[in-house]
Amino acid sequence: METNTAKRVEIIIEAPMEERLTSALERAGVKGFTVLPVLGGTGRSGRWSREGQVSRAGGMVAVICIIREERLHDLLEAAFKVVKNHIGVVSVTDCQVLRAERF
Amino acid sequence: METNTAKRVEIIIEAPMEERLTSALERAGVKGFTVLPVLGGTGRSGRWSREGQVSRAGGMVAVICIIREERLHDLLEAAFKVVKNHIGVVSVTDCQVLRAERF
Amino acid sequence: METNTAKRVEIIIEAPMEERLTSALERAGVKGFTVLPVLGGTGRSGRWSREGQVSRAGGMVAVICIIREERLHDLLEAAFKVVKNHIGVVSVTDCQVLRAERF
Amino acid sequence: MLETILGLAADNLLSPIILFFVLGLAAAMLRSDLSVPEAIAKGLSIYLLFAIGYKGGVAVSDHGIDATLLMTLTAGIVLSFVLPLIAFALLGVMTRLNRTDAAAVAGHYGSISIVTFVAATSILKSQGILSEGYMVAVAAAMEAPAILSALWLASRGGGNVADSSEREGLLREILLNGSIVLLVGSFLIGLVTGKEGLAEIESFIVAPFKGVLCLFLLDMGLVAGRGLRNSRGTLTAGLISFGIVMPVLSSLLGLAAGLLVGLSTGGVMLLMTLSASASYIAVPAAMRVALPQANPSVYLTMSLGVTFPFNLTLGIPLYLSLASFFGN
Amino acid sequence: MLETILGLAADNLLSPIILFFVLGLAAAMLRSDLSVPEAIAKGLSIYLLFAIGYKGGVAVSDHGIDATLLMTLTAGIVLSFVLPLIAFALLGVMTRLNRTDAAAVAGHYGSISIVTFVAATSILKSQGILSEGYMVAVAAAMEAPAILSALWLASRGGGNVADSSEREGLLREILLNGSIVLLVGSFLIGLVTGKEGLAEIESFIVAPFKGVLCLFLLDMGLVAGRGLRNSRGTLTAGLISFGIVMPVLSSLLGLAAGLLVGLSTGGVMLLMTLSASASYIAVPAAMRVALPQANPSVYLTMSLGVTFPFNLTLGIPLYLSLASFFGN
Amino acid sequence: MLETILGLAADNLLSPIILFFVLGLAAAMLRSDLSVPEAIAKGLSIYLLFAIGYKGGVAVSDHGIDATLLMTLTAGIVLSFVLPLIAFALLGVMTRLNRTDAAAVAGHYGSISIVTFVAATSILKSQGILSEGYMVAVAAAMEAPAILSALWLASRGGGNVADSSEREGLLREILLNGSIVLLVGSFLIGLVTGKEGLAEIESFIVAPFKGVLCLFLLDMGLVAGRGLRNSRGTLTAGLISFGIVMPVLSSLLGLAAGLLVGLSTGGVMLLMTLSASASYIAVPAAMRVALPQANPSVYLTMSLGVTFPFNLTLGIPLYLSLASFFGN
Ligand SMILES: Nc1ncnc2c1ncn2[C@@H]1O[C@H](COP(=O)(O)O)[C@@H](O)[C@H]1O
Ligand SMILES: Nc1ncnc2c1ncn2[C@@H]1O[C@H](COP(=O)(O)O)[C@@H](O)[C@H]1O
Ligand SMILES: Nc1ncnc2c1ncn2[C@@H]1O[C@H](COP(=O)(O)O)[C@@H](O)[C@H]1O
Ligand code: NA
Ligand code: NA
Ligand code: NA
Repeated sequence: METNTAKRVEIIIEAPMEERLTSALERAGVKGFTVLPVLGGTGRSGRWSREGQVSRAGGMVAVICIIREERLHDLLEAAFKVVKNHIGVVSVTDCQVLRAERF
Repeated sequence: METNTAKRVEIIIEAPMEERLTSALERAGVKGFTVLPVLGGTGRSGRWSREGQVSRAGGMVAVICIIREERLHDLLEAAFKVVKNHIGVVSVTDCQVLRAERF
Repeated sequence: METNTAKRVEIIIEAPMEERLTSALERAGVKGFTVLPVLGGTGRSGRWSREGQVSRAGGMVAVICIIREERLHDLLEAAFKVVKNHIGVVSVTDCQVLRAERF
Repeated sequence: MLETILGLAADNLLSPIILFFVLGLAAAMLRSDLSVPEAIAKGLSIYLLFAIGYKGGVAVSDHGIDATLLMTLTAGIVLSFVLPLIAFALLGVMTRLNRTDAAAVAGHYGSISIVTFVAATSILKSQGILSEGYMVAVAAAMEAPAILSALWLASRGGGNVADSSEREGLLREILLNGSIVLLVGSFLIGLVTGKEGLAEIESFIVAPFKGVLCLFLLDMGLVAGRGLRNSRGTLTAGLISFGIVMPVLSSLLGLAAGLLVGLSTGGVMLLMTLSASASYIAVPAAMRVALPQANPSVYLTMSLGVTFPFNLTLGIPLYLSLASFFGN
Repeated sequence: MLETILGLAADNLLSPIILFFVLGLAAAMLRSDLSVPEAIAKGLSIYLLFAIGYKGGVAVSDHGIDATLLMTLTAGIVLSFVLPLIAFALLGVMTRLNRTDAAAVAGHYGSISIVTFVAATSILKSQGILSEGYMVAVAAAMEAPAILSALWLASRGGGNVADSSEREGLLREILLNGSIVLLVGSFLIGLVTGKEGLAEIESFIVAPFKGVLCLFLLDMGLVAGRGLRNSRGTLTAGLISFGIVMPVLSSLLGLAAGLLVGLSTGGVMLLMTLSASASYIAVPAAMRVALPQANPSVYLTMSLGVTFPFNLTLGIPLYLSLASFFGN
Repeated sequence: MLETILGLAADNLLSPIILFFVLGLAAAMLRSDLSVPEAIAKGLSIYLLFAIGYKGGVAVSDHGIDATLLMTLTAGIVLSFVLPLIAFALLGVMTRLNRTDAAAVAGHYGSISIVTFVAATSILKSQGILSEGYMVAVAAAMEAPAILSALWLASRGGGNVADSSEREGLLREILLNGSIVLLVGSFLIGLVTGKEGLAEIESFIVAPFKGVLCLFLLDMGLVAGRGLRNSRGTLTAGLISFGIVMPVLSSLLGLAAGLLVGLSTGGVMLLMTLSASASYIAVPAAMRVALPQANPSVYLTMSLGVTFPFNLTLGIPLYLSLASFFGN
């Protein structure tokens, strides 16, 4: 199996900011990402859980984005602008991908 | 804590293909994997979201599989056969695991 | 974008143990983590799925924790104590984070 | 007759069902964050299948099995097999879709949409027109055959249809599709337990039915609107025309079949509606597996964004008028 | 009058609605793992908005549009704009919140809580007191203005309000907020389809309404209790006092406005309740986007953990007594 | 008497409730993709606990507290403690399970299944047989004691039971288990609000009850079927026999206890059903925490795949016949 190196970026961010984050990523030329639901968590702003919640306010989502190394900088710039005043975590991992032509 | 190196494979694939993918993995000797739900995403085939959907057609799942390095090749072969005509993303990351005897 | 190295720990554990695991992490000084839902999986104890389940017994969650390298040992000790008699998977990946002061 | 059609259509357009669909459509188009959780949408659809199937079974157990049952089933299956061929030919003329996309779209138009069917029965009810209870079983029977036609159409052109390892199990999957199993299962349970069984669960499946349908249509409007918004550019004039011409054409074949078989006016109208409706649950899922190269945003937008609203608003009153005119 | 208030309050405290809220609160405080899935909670809230909006629309279509409608809408919007200013001043006196937190909290108290409104209508109904059907529309109109006041308050102090790229789209988001769209949309559909439409879906939205409300309040109790448990230390005596004083103050402004406009006793009481209630769905979400520095556990705990239970148990009977006393 | 049993069983087997369970079972066995979302299944179970608890409370508030209440509660608790010991001994004879697995399975059979209880009350109702309203409270009281017995059984053999840090909080968790809290809470609220309260929410919790139960049993059938499919090889002939012999044995102890305490025929039958039923919500979750070495596929399959269907189809009619025969 031929694999190529790429970066896996994981951004955990408040649910009401999802739309703004993904729009910013798209504007920065990011072609693909995937959004995972989050059940709850803990951080400096305390513990939270989605159980029984109606408002999107008290929740987060995880956005995963696999991207070529050379485009990482733009992505992080775009993400940082959205995330900077907000809670949330941005992490980047090295990875290998199949079908690299897609990224 | 004693840890051992292993590979973390993440396959994001169309929900209707989940059964086929996991069967293929099992046939390839993969002993364990975990399936995470996916809320939505964007790719070359456009944006999608699970909100309000009844059909499984317009959705994806993420299959995570931690595996010893020496068995990675078989896993990727098996996964690639299922994924090849389909949309979806396969990425592999190096990781360390506790209780390596389990993998 | 300035990034710093850190560790991404992913613990997949039985849902009824979630509370115990997160309490143990907090006691070990872990300041932040995120809990993701899990749909199903396969392991030595067989296949399972959350579909239609009422009891939390037959389910798992994934706890993701980004942490500075120097605190990894404590985290793993704490996690191992909870996980040891239980099913579940602990993996650690190297990563880069934005806003390292948060971890 | 035009007057009747227009009168019916006007009545229909101002029914809560339609208006909630429009509300959903408008909310999604305006990018409101109104949304129905996936689990609730699935729960609503389980309720509808359960209720419609069960009531159909009770109706049959009550009125006895009609001599025309078998003939109607056969007619439905033949229609489901044949309509995709017509749709495929029409798509070749009216649009520039490639063979795979055209085959996938054609498959949707041979199969059926159960909510369209439910909306039709609810109009029949409000007009006091009876219909054969087993039409629910006909609906179930018409879900799958069209998929086989679509695959055949795609493969004929050497289309890159699912290889054998993927096709393996596909037939089982199609026939044991959740919505078919629930619909047929509830139908059989209704048949066995009859009026007595119905009395026990009536206040769950009869009285609140229409309200639940409103919520479900709100959700369908939201999903359709989101689909339309995300698929700007996909919908050409040719595709939109097809999405309106095809159901009318199908309904005429349904009309002919219904009259031939000797269904009641209500039954003819339901067979017309089934023929005219396009699948958006079973067929899309099958296409993802079996025709992965086909573009899902084309077939989903056509089915849910064009043909479903057309049938809901204008189609159903039209089919009812035609059935009343030609029926006995 | 005190007697009436106490009598009403006692009756109210023993209603299933309140008791289920208390059950949820107690369960969460005791760290029971009882929980309502997020999708179900959202489903219940969709049901409530759908039912309350629709019934409001039917009521208006039935009784005709009152001359006071426009005036009441205007009064509601003015209240929603003004109440945050009062709340902000009061917070400056009673608490040590920083400007951003105070602005965020103030915004919640200008906006409304639809469940508090629903609980109030359900008491009116059980007391046989009529009210203007369009109060639902007033509720919707009062959701958003307070958010703008809050942002203005925060920015006046040079507060680090969302930069333009974030603010962009915020107004649209607020006005097209899911709960507003569903409430207003259902209201309009009720208005159009009237009594006839209601008859079709009555057994879904009228008969089971109160039972669904009980379940929803169970869930609200669970969420409130979890919030209180996790926010030990957040709630100072000053904040708690504010959470009780502010709604009473707001209700008096609502009373004045209602009398001025000439609402019926029921209508006055509902306007008081709307003024007194604090948002916990629309405003928190807007604050996360526009005032990210504000501490969510402060405003959520205040709104859901202090003011909501106060209104539910003591506030509503108080407002009803006052409205009856001063009303005509 | 055999005739009565068979007659009842035949009636029972053709009730919608059973048939929907069978539908789910069949669908899962045939690997249909029919499934109920997790959130909906939880929502349905919340509804059932809410309704059954509340109605029990109202019944007690209506008929007054029976002198036998305390005695029945005591009997239930004793049964829950004792039945696991019997089950454990029987498992030693009939199967080759290791001590830990046997203790875990034994715990399930001492505790109760609320859906089995609900199915039993629904048969009583359809037969017009009254029962004590507080049997719901007895059900709640019987959930937890068996867990302690199971842990004692496991630890006696030096079994690797949860260490102290894990056990810490386990007792609280068991007693404040969501289903117990909701059941007891709703019971108490029903007790307080009585007939008047019931009148307010009757059309939510009484009329649609049986229909909701059908959907829930459809889901239970699906889950049971999936479990059976995935656990091929787990189920030995010995285990299956145990899954049928044990409930019958337990029901006889329940019968004796019920007669001793002086319950009505309906009450005796319900106590028998509670004794005979095996937990599949509270106990499995506790076992995951406290006896992680026990194999979940053994106890889940036994409880949900063998004993639940047996009780539902043959057990309940048998218990009713026995209770009628020996009762007064
Ligand atoms: N170190 C971390 N690892 C994983 N998730 C985190 C971490 N820190 C924060 N989070 C997530 O981000 C949310 C907000 O964090 P905070 O801004 O610290 O309150 C938390 O509730 C978690 O869901
Ligand atoms: N670069 C990427 N990173 C993460 N997820 C992706 C990426 N590309 C595609 N996906 C996911 O895969 C789905 C299908 O992608 P595509 O085949 O490009 O349409 C998308 O909707 C995303 O959920
Ligand atoms: N190698 C693996 N990779 C990912 N998830 C795993 C793996 N092994 C086990 N799991 C998850 O952990 C659960 C329990 O595993 P086990 O203890 O092997 O039965 C499985 O059902 C999976 O959800
Ligand atoms: Na069709
Ligand atoms: Na207010
Ligand atoms: Na038992």
